[in-house]
Amino acid sequence: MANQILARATVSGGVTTVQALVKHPMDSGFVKDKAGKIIPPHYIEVIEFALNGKVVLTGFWGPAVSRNPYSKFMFKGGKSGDTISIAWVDNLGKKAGTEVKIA
Amino acid sequence: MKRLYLAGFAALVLPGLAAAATPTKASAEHAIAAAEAKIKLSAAHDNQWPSTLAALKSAKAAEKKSDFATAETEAKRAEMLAGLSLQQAVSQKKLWKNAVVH
Amino acid sequence: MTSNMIAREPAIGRRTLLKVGSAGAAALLFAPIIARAASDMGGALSPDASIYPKKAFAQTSESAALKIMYGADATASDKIQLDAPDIAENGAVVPVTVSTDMPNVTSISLLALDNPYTMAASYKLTADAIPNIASRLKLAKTTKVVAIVEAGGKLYSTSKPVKVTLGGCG
Amino acid sequence: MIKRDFVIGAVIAAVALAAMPIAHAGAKPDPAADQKAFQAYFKSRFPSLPLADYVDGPYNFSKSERDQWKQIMDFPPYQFSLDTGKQMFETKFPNGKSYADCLPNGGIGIAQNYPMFDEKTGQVVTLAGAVNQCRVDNGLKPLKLTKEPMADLVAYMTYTSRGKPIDVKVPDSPKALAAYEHGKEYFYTRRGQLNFSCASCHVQEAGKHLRGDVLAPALGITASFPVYRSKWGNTGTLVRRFVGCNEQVRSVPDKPDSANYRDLAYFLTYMSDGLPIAGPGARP
Repeated sequence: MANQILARATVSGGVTTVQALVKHPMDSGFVKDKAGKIIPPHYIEVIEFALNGKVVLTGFWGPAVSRNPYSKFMFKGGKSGDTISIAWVDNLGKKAGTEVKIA
Repeated sequence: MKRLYLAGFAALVLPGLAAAATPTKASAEHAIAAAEAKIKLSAAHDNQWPSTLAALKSAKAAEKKSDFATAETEAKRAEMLAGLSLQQAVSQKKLWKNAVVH
Repeated sequence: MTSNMIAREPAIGRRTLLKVGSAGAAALLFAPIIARAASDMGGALSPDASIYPKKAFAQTSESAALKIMYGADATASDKIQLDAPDIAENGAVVPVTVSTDMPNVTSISLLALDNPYTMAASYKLTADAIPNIASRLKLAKTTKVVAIVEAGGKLYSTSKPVKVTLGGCG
Repeated sequence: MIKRDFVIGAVIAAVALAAMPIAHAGAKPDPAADQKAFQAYFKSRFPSLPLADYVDGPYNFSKSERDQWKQIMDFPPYQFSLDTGKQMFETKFPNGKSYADCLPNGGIGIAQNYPMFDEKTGQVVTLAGAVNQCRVDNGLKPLKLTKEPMADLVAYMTYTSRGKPIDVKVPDSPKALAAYEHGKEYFYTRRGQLNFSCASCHVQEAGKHLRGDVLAPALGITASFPVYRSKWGNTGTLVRRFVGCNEQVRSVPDKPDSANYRDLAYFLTYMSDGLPIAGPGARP
């Protein structure tokens, strides 16, 4: 599927800011559907952010992270044109990732 | 307000008491038919309450289980609720104009 | 209460977004905001699910979660900024930001004490990462949100109560 | 039991009010005068609030909610809808045609003109309705009017109209005026077991809290649709909100493509003529 992750990375004063919105239900396993059946847990467990292939931040998420999770973080270094990669794996073993250039 | 509240209460309870005679399959079916007719009317006035439909549904379910007493009570309640929503719709036909911003 | 208060502030939201101007701005606006995925997979990145601290995320108390995640308890610190709303507009999406000026931060965690499971999110920072992370959390009900910072091998914490009211109308 | 009785009491109270005088009975509809009065009403209610800001709805009335919203708008949750909607819009139909071929101005920057009155059919056409007509004309099935993917497509199309002043027109024809008046009647008519009209919440009580939320003023309320609601976890259309409002006042909702909802959208959007399109929006 296309557009699993929308991301934007900008650099200013030697600091890169990364923002990402990941399309994912993040079902907690505590919510029932309209028929009253529990929606089984389905959430991202690990998400990695890397600069030119080198991981700068690793996130561990539980079911309490909102649906279509948003993240914003900063790191030192990075320049315009560098590659930010973002990839996740969820509790069902599904993976997705994307790459964006620093603007 | 209190008086209106009591009036509402009476409107709700009295038909129920009246129905307490000896509910039969025929009387339950009759009550359901009467409710359905009223419901059709309030639907035509674009004003149905979910509680009306819920009462009709439980009336029909009770009738299926040969619980005619419940069927009749629920049908009467559905009819009354439909009647109230109909009354609401009819009165609003004129009243809405009073609320218009001008 | 503040029912009829008008919360006024200059240049916000929509207007800031629209500053580009109107003629042909839509197309212009659209493209740079979102850098679309160049590839569906994140290049060489392929996170390993086995590094996920599953047990820490299955605890129902702060100390149990911290014991498993860090093997220690945290001491309160005023050097951590925890930015979360006093009243959540919707418990399903509560913006939370943690930042600190402490040096050598290696980990930041977010806990919601009255959620079914306490641990909400946890981040491992490399030396280049700046300890300033924003996330959006689900809060099941009114709860204390706790931010944990691991710096120089020690654990620090700060907390903030967030009120979650019944959502629905609007 | 007690709740039910109370509600019935409320209805009876409303019925008792039937004795009140009736204003403006039987006059010819005057949409322009209505619109002027509508906007003037809100101006006098909230004198410090610029007209254009009404499109931000509840966020004008709570600083805390406004702050959270601003944070969320930093990277709005409807971005996926925009992305999907844009793809849908640009994807050709099996017959080689596309939405651009059957909509005015290629479908771009036209949201501010809807709902529109179609003299030929004598009906109000919403933007979603025009999209579905285009699909049907090209041999495709119409999309559900309430949710994604229709909401995505309309979100994208609305996005291309951002900032443009709403410009809904009510032609001086008997049919158009009748549709307008019907929408107006729907807006002010109390319905449901809770005996609320659209106006009860979004005119009289606008800006006040109902449970955890702030009631958005009716003025400008349509400008931010479609909206991503945190409660829904996805994007929905104006009609989806109508359905929700009806349910909340305990009234059986109409069908999404009903004349009731189309005419209501027509009246409501016309009231906001001149305000900028701000959709898609984000709401709690």
